[in-house]
Amino acid sequence: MTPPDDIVRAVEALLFASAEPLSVDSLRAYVGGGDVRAALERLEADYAGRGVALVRRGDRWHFQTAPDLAHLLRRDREEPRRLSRAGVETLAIIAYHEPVTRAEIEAIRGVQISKGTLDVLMEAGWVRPAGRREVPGRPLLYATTPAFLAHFGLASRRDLPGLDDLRAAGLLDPVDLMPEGAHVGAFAVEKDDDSD
Amino acid sequence: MTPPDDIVRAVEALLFASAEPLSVDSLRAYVGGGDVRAALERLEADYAGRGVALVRRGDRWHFQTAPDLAHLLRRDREEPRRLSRAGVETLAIIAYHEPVTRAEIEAIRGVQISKGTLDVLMEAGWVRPAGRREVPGRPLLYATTPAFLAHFGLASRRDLPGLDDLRAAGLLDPVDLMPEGAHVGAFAVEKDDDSD
Amino acid sequence: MAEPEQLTLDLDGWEGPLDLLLSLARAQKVDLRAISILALVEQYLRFVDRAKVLRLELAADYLVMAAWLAYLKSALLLPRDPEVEPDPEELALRLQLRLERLNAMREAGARLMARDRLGRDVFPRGRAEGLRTIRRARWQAELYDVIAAYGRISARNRPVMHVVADREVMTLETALARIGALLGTRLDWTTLESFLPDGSDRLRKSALASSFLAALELAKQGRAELRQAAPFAPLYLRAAS
Repeated sequence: MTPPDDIVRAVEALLFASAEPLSVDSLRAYVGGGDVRAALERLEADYAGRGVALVRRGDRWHFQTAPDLAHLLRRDREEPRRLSRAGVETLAIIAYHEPVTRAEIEAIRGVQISKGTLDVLMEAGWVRPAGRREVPGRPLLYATTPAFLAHFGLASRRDLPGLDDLRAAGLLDPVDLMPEGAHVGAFAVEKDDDSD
Repeated sequence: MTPPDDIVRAVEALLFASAEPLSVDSLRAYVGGGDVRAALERLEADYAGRGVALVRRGDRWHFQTAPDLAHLLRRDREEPRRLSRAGVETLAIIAYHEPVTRAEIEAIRGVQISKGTLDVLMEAGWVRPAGRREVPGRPLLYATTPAFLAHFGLASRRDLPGLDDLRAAGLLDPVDLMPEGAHVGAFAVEKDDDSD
Repeated sequence: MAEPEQLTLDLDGWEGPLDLLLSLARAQKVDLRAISILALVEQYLRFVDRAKVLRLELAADYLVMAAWLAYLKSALLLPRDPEVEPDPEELALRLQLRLERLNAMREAGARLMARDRLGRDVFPRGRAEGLRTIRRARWQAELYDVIAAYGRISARNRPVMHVVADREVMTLETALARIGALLGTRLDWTTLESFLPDGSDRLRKSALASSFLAALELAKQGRAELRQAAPFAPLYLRAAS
């Protein structure tokens, strides 16, 4: 940029350092007179197309980062997290029974689902809302996504082992039964171990 | 100014929005690669002579107002707390000799350091403990921080005023901790005054 | 109750004998490298003497320094004794170096403080939006976990079939046949219990229930008569006459 004159530099520095947007009057009070409006116009032109823009809000002026760069100001960092037991069980029920309502999942698990569990599965991209069941209350249905199949290396849901396969694999042996005190029918609210 | 390209705009926006000076590495993490150094050079040139300047402090960069506009901006701002004479001298000794032990600081000043002096410097964020000297007693070492460079407007410790002359004159040589006889080894405790 | 003289000294605020020496040296108004150590020593000793006259309490280290400087002065004035180590000229030089060093740091500190300081002379952006790092979880689970979980749920929900093994019962048919046959052999009123077969407690309970129903059925058919004196009293049977 061409070096600006004194009043432009002063207005630029004042707007930059101020904790508040500044009006033309208060800018004038700081720089002690001169054509503040012309300085603002010059700055507006100088900063056009840059990463920082001079903007007017009402009768006050301030600098802000260019709106199209707002996404840069946050950086996402991914951290691997293991799904909780509640999450895995809920996912399994949805995969075997889809589409299925939350109430049905709870009836099958015998434990209420805490709020975060379905959120986590949807955040992971493995579960999606899949319409509503046309019964009173029209409860939301849940189903798995293509990303679920991709993550678990399945060509289709039919590749999930059936009950007979599970029995043959010894996975139906009631070894590790249910969480303490959570009897089928008598709902206990599961621990919120999957919510953070 | 001529409209800058995407990475220049991105670096400009990031430095503008950040509450802290940013290193080249962290800038790169936000913009996702590209020639950040070239972008910084371009910005340094773009802002030369303006009311706001891009400056390097240690390995971090930030925007700040131009020094010659201080008189406009200082108005109705509180002076930062004044450092005591003991504090100023101790800070200078640490900056020019770092890393340095407390005993070495005391040997140069010829008095013991009162309890609060180092605390004040550390609280200001200008001084930090920097390991221990591997001699009997393993005394703690002190050094300056990036915030010290930022506050005093130094691009690096090499920019400390008069550093080369002092070194050439032998005034920054390691301090003799066993001075001639014990005569000045009997230190006085400095006064705990906060004025200078 | 500070005396005026002491007040003056305190206000000067020397930080130890080295600081006082430096102040005296600077009062010579020459480059520190060109000062006369001898003159400096005499000034210091005069200062300490004056303080004594004014009955000022000087800290011990000022007196220690005075004693050492008195020694240095005499060593510098007397003819050089090669046996004495270290050389007094060398000692004077070291003292001068210490003063230079302290002075250098004092000036460096002043220059630091006079720089354009952030927050005093130059300012960062007043309302920086700040940068944010959003941590996102990448959720992980293995297919085995999902399958095993389903197995676990199925196991706990599987319909349970209750098979009661080896249960001793007497059916109504058996009881009818048995009592019908036995009634013919009894002539008078006989208690229901006496018709029951021997066996386990469990079998007798079952036999009692089915025999009672059998007795009612026989009475209904007109083949037997029943008699009971009171509720819960023994129940008597005989063949219908």
